[in-house]
Amino acid sequence: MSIWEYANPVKFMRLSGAILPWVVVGAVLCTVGGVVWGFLTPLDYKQGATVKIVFLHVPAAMMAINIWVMMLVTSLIWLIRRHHVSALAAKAAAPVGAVMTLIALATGAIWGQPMWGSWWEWDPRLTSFLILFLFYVGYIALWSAIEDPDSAADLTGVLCLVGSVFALLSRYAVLFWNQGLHQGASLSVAPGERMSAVYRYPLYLSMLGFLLLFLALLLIRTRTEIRRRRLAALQAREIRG
Amino acid sequence: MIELGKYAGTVLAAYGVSVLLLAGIVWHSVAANARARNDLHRQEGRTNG
Amino acid sequence: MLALLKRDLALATRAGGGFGLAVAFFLILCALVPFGVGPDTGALRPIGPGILWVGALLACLLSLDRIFALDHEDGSMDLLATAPIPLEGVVAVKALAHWITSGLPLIVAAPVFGLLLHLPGAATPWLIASLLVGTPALSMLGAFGAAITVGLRRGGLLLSLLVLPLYIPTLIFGTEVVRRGAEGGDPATPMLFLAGITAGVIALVPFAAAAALRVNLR
Amino acid sequence: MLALLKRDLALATRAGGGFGLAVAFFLILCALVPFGVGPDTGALRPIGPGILWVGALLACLLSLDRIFALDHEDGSMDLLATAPIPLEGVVAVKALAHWITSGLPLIVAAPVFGLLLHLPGAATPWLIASLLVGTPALSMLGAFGAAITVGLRRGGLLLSLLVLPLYIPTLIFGTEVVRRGAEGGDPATPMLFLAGITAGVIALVPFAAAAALRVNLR
Amino acid sequence: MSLLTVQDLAVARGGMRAVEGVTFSLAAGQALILRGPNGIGKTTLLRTIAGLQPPVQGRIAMPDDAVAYAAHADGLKTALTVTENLRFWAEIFGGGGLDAAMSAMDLRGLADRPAAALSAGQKRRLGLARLLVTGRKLWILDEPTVSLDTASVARFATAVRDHLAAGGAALMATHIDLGLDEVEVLDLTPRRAKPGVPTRPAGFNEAFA
Amino acid sequence: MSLLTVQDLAVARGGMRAVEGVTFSLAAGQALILRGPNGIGKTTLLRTIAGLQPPVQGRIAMPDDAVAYAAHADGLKTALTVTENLRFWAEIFGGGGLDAAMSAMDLRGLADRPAAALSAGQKRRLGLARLLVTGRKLWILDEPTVSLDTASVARFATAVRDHLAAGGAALMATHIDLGLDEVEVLDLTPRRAKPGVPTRPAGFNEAFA
Ligand code: HEM
Ligand SMILES: Nc1ncnc2c1ncn2[C@@H]1O[C@H](COP(=O)(O)OP(=O)(O)OP(=O)(O)O)[C@@H](O)[C@H]1O
Ligand SMILES: Nc1ncnc2c1ncn2[C@@H]1O[C@H](COP(=O)(O)OP(=O)(O)OP(=O)(O)O)[C@@H](O)[C@H]1O
Ligand SMILES: [Mg+2]
Ligand SMILES: [Mg+2]
Repeated sequence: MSIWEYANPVKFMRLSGAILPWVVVGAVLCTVGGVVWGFLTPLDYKQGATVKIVFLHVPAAMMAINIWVMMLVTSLIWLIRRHHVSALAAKAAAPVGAVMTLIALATGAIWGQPMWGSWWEWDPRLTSFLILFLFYVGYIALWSAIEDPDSAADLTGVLCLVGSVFALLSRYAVLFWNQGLHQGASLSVAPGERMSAVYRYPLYLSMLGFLLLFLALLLIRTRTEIRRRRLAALQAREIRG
Repeated sequence: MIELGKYAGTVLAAYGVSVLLLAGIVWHSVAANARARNDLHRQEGRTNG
Repeated sequence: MLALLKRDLALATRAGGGFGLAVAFFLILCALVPFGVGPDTGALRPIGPGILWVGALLACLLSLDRIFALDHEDGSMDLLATAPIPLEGVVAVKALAHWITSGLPLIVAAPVFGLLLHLPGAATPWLIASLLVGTPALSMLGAFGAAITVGLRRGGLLLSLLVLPLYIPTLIFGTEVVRRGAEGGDPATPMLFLAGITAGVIALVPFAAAAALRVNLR
Repeated sequence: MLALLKRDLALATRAGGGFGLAVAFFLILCALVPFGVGPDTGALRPIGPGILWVGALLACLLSLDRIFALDHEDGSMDLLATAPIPLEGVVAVKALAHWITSGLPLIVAAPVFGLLLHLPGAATPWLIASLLVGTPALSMLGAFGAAITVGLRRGGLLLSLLVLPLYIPTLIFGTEVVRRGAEGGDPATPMLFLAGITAGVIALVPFAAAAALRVNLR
Repeated sequence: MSLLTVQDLAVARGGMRAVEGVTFSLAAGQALILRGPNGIGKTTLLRTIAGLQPPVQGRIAMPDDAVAYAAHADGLKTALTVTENLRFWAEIFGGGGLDAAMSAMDLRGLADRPAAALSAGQKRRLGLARLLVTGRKLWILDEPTVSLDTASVARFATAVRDHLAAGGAALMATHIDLGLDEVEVLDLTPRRAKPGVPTRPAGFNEAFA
Repeated sequence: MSLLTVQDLAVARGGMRAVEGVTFSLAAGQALILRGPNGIGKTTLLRTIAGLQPPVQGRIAMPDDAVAYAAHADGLKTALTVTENLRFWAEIFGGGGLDAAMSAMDLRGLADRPAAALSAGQKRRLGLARLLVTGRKLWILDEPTVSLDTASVARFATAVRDHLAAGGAALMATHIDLGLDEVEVLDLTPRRAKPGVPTRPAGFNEAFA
């Protein structure tokens, strides 16, 4: 029994149907729990209440990057092993990733207003996220523009590959272009910079919640894509006779 | 009690926007799934029956 | 006429219809300019209104070739020309549909993009107002350009070349409104000119565009 | 390969080939910006390099859809794919032809447009050098986007959407060269990055573009 | 009552006359089939009568808003379903009878299918159903049965007969046999335009010949 | 010596198999004509053999750089003259014999005419002349005689016979009679792909059916 076999649509439908309820329950519990717990944390002595934004901002930002990586992996699986469900999973993940990016951008922008005194600064990290959002948009637009699913899967796969390289390249170019305002990773293990436990645990929970939420949405959306493809396949069969 | 201090608007806006966006993608996913399931049911009924 | 509008809007929102592409392009353009110009607020602030207007104009421009070309290719244009609605009406409705699918989303998104370019808050209402008044003229002039180039194989660049000079007056008055709004001046005069241009364009250009279409149909 | 280059250049200069349209578009764009930004030198000078680069990039962009689409429509692409030259070579040659017909004229014209935008004299050599080094990457990335969208009916706007984000690193380093040139800084570092990107793009992107073309041919 | 009168008509394509001296008339309940070799100008003649291009010479008389034209291209939007496509044209022409038209062309089973997923013959049937919802009297049809199989051709013939019986008229160009044996045929071969320079040139190519 | 061997080939279009189990081989001096109804997959089969799309199953063996393919579209540049068009393809394929090819297809009188000013039949003749300048052994031709008149069809038949006599081979799909009576015919009708689910799906439409 290898992981590849789940790429068979029938098997995937069966397995995903079985685990989906559990994932949904977990996602709801962890996301709501993490976000509400975060909302109830005490005020920070420096940032005041704005620190509560971190429980949305950081998980969303992490998922935004992770989802793109996941799309890159599934695209590669499709391009190399030709597993159809893998291609559909990449397609299904993209809108979720775009929304996560949007949440990171929006919460960051709202946070920036009190912290930096402006809604938007061309800070390297913010800018790289904007660029990531552009890549998501292009990827989604390409999927929806091509009618033939086989070509669409191949072409978006190639785009995802090339796009990943350029997303990385842009990140370095942007760093060269402007110095940052945004703080570094405060979950780092370096003792002095470590966030206090009051904020750390709700943050972990909320991160887990966002991860599960993504998994649940990914399963649902992949199932949708499979059904759509099956519908198209049946119709094509009817026409060809 | 929940304290938000002078940044209440900021925090509420951040939570509001995020919840809205999340609700949007969840609704979109679920609705599209239901539609796809219905369409497929109808088609399968026609092909087999 | 209403049926045509409904159809064009439905087509734009279906798969491959390109709804939202104009906004995405606008976003990219607004993001590119700081990369070119440099990130500091001081350099960005004075050019914000201009960039926003030029961006809106280019985003409009790139979706123009869809106005008639697709209908021409699949034969709908021939059938519409023999339908009991005047060709001028068809032009007006299609320009309206283009405006709703390209212009309106731009206007909704413009305030957000204004933030990216550090547009002063006082200018934002004026940005929206000027776009609201000015972009219908862009769509209508674009429909004229699209009608002229509808028969050409890959007319995109030529279309841009024909249409851009026609856009200059709208652009000038549009940015002037926003600039005066940002600097606390009185935007009423350029706004009036802008409205005048749009009114004139909407009243007269459909006839020219319909004439061009008739030539391309025969 | 040489035959293909010769043919593409011949086609570009014949009637309807579109040679010079890119420069005309560049000119209009450079003329539009002062209308949008306001004519005073103070506001124009700092943004000159950025505007010139963004303009070159957009002018490049609008001629991209011709790279493969015309050959695809008339069946030449099928025949080229069965010819004894690798598809990667076809991509490279067509990108080169695009650069010669769109990029090169822009570079020749750029100093003149630099005058329009009050670019300091010291920056002009750096403007030319950066365009010379950077625009080949634009053409090659454009060829990649064109290869991906070649089968689509009206891919213009989508093509722009896909290609523009890929242009960002080139744009950043390109304008940085000109800016440092204008301000008397040291443009060597960004120039090296720019050259590195162009070299990498020319070495690797043809394979991706050829793969996309193969998908669209089948 | 005559639905269409054509007198001494000359039509041009590519700046040169294609056919000239065409004269005929169609009363209600009548149909006419145009024949002739490839490239003689059948399509051009039909487009002129439909009002899509001006005649070079001669007269075309017909009631206002009488024509429904169907060309090689069906004017379908592939992203819309069969019903949506048909309803659009019904609304544009102010006609009705969607259901009747769908039945007549055997499209009921395909009602919710996007037009992109239709085969060539099914697309053509949808294009012909469009005629039925226009409510127009005079049908101008350019090769209406291209890519139809025999059963569909028979269905089309029935639709034309019903249209004629209801007081309509039809002008059709075709290369193949439609099974409408009762209908008159006009061969355009003898009407091919003669080279000589006419008094009023049709375009640059004639003006400078 | 065999120029082309095809074994148990299955080809797909639109994500579904069109024909399957096709087996044949062509030796030097041999030709084969493919027949079958519209839409069975002749064009798809030829494109697969020409290397434009991958086979779903089966084996295609042939020498390197042997194929010259000619499709529905002729790949002409309307802005270039007949000679320029032909010379381009001669240079690309490293072949020669422009003059011979122009004579064989009766294009001498049109040498300096831009391709835009050619009639459909003349365009097709130019497309066929391209085959002669490729210098390739194996011709793969998709409906080569569309829009040709009888004299040109005969000229084409002569060109094919000369090619075979010189040790070449040809694989052609056509609906009409080419006047090549000595050539074998392969009817694809019995090779139409059967619905069932295959072990290796040809595309999304098969993987999810
Ligand atoms: C719109 C723009 C913004 C974007 C795209 C953005 C992006 C990110 C990303 C990707 C992370 C995760 C970094 C990591 O864990 O490695 C992050 C974390 C964080 N951001 Fe932002 N950010 C934005 C604006 C802001 C603003 C305005 C502030 C507050 C002044 C802020 C404060 C933080 C904090 C406190 C963290 C958590 C600490 C950390 O793990 O780095 N961000 N942001
Ligand atoms: N765009 C064009 N430019 C110049 N000449 C044209 C053009 N289109 C058609 N022609 C010429 O005009 C003439 C009339 O064409 P038309 O399409 O009316 O012929 P037809 O009788 O409908 O032919 P068919 O039976 O093939 O449909 C033909 O000789 C054709 O070569
Ligand atoms: N782009 C496409 N998408 C989906 N299916 C297609 C596409 N193109 C063709 N087909 C289908 O593939 C099948 C094979 O087509 P093909 O063109 O190979 O047929 P053919 O034998 O060459 O027909 P003809 O005699 O008409 O040339 C047909 O049933 C057709 O409907
Ligand atoms: Mg015709
Ligand atoms: Mg075929």
